[in-house]
Amino acid sequence: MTLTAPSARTAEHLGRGPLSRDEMARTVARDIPRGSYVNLGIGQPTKVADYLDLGSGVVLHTENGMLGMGPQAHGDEIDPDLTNAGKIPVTELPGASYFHHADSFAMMRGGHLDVCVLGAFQVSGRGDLANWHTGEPGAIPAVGGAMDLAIGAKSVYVMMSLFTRDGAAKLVPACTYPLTGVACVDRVYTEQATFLIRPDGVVVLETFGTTVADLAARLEVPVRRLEDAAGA
Amino acid sequence: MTLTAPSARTAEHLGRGPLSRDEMARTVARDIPRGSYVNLGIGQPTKVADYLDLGSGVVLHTENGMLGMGPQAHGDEIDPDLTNAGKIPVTELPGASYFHHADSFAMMRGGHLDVCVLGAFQVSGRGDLANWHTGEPGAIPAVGGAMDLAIGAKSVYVMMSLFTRDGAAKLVPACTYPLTGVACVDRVYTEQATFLIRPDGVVVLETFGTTVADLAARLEVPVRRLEDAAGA
Amino acid sequence: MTAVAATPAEAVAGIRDGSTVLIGGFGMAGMPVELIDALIEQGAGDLTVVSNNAGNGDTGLAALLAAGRVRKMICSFPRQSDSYVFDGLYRAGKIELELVPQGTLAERMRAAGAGIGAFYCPTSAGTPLAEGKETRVIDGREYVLEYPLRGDVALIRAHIGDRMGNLVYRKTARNFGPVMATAAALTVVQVSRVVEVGALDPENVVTPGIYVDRLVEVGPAHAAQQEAS
Amino acid sequence: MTAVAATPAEAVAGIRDGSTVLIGGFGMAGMPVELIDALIEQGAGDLTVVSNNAGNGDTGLAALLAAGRVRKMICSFPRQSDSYVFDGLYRAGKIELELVPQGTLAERMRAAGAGIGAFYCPTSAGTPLAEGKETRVIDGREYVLEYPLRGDVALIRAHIGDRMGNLVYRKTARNFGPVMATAAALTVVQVSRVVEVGALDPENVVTPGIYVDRLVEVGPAHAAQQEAS
Repeated sequence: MTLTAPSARTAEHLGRGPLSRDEMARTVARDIPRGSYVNLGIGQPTKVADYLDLGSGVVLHTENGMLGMGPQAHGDEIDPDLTNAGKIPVTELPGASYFHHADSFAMMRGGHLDVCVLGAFQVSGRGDLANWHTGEPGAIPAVGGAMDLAIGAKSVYVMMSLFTRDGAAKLVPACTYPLTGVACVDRVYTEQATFLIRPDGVVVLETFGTTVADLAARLEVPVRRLEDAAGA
Repeated sequence: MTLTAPSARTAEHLGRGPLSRDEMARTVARDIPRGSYVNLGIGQPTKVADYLDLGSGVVLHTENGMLGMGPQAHGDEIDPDLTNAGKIPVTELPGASYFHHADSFAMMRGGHLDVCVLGAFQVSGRGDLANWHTGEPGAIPAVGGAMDLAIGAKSVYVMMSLFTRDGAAKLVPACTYPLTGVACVDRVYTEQATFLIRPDGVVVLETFGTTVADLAARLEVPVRRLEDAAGA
Repeated sequence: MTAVAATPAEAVAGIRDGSTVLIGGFGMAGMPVELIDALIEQGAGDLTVVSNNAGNGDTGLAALLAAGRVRKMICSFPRQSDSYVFDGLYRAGKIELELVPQGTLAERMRAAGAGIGAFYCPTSAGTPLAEGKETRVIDGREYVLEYPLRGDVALIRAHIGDRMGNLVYRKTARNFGPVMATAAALTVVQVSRVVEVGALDPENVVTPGIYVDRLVEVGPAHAAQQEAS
Repeated sequence: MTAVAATPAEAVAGIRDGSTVLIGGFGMAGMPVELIDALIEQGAGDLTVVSNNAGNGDTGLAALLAAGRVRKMICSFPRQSDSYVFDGLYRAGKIELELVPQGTLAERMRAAGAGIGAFYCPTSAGTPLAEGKETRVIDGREYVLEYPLRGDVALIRAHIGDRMGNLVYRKTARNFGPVMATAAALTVVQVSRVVEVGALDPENVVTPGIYVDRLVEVGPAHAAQQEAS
């Protein structure tokens, strides 16, 4: 994770619009070091796999008991006994291993995964994560492995849109949705900017089609430029 | 364990002397039901294996990670990677399995073994076991898996001589040696008698070359005949 | 000692009303469909079911739910695209739900099988799922006290079993099977094939036979498995 | 990511004075003798060693003890017929001993690897080994609160490892290896053979490569193993 040396400056990419979903996935993939053990949450984070060079030593973990997960299976490759956490048929890469659920979550909870990438409803300025329950009455709650990943991985990256369809910010001073984990998020990748969650506050790593000043005006949580933040 | 129906009477085998060590081992083996999973402690209990019909479905567990342990290995059979808890080379029977230490002791602690057979310095009338430490100053203590077995197996059988060389009883009202486990022993096999440790007290199942009355006179812990004890 | 049952019906005989039943599988992978069908036929009701999900489509666990046999679900992820049977029961107030994070669900069953009285778990600390639970800060981190989760019965699917009950699984269908097998008073396993004792390599046994009470052969679950076996 | 070291010396490079070192093996089965020899050569001292026994004869762990590098032993069974090196140091007051029941030793390391903050264990309740420890009665049974046991380094022996660090073991030499591999910040493994990625069946991997930092091939430990491998 040497990408963000304390001396670096926030990069404002202004000659373009916000990132597409594929570009977001590629941005996350770029920041995952070679040789990392990585868990990609269900939904949008799954797309990060398309931009990881699995041949270069990144190994994917799936909570349902496997390291060395390959791409989605198609046609004759489909095996109902081989799925990812989203129950989608996947493939096996050389060097894979299978293990049972208690061992799989011991691996997660024990801090052995280098990175996990999760979706979110909200992230707070101190890294609280809300991604499992909208809290709406009548909604059927489901948590799966989200809480285990949130507290277990060495680095927790969130991928989300920065604002809801109604224009409300999802990077907030304090989450209003039920929490998944407390102070667990390290980075937030959005279409408009990538944020680092540091003990001393939120720092903008780069922006896409907007400026730090503009983001600061639209967010209630204070954000700073990299060059204005203390070394982390 | 239907051997000791509540209506049965204590058997006093008077036309003979006390049991030899081999006869004790055979007596213990006789009381282990077919199909049991059994752990034999190091030392004297190991001899019980010689009298078990492993072909009849008794499966031996060794704490160092194996079910389906066979007899001691000799000559070319010896493999330094295959030993029992006493570090003695053993063999593998068909249907064996290997597992690591956390799994092996989970099996023990979780109550999955039907019977374990242990040696002892002392057993109390309520089934407290002392078999790991004499408490002598200067002695180097070693506990191994004794405490795990004592509290884990469904039935704990002790094999020991009834008296020390100095003539002190080893079945006592309360142990004076440091405890291995509390209220964990179910049966005590000695050369002079077999005892059942019941919630309501010690019951003599059978005697060898002595009488219940004689034993009662020599022991400080109260013992009763089977026919005088309440049904257990 | 493991008994090899002739039929799934024989394998599930004697399961009583009010039992807590651990049911293997992650979605349909590893779900013991034949045993569940036999349980529906057998008739036990008022069940508490522990399983990662709350049924998919109309088969397996979903069919047991649809038959009205389940009083309470303990699971991590009930809501799925095809969990309409559970969803309907839940919205109608006809089923209780205890939601447990997936790793805590597995670890609570492991604790039951391993004789652990309770454990301090970091998962869910500071979230609504920790409400009402005892917590403790250890080395500066907050943990939630979690208790063992035991089954009266476990119904699981493995790949191959020998007559002593030693089991191997297949790919991610392994999931909860090995843990549930340790956590129930009666463990019932369906396998694609029963083989003779000695046919499995002792180094590769995943569930030792000590954990398996009843074993029944049901044939392969699907075509891909048939080829691989 | 697993690094394949050319020599045991390279594999143990950087181990610091004062480290807690988990050393695999049950007696000599599974003991990483070549790594221990390299550690003696490397020179780190003031070590706390966690291992089931406290050395046998004059090789392996016994040699490390004899070299005066160990301040404290945490083990379950130091006293053996051939533990004279430890016995001498202990009687001379030159080494500390923390005695832990064998299953608790394994489970404390498992807890360290599995992110469990502490656990209630029935083993040792009511005995001198529970003195000074917190206890709690759960469902009528007394349990002792036990804390995780972490290593700065684990030195273990496995049978075969692939270049990604996936390991298989051999018979009862498996013992503490898989648990220790999860419980240390730096896990160093000696194997009889290093094989290419893909050579091990994913169903049969016992320790996934995620737990292995350094791997070194040392050849078979003894003749019987040579034949079987």
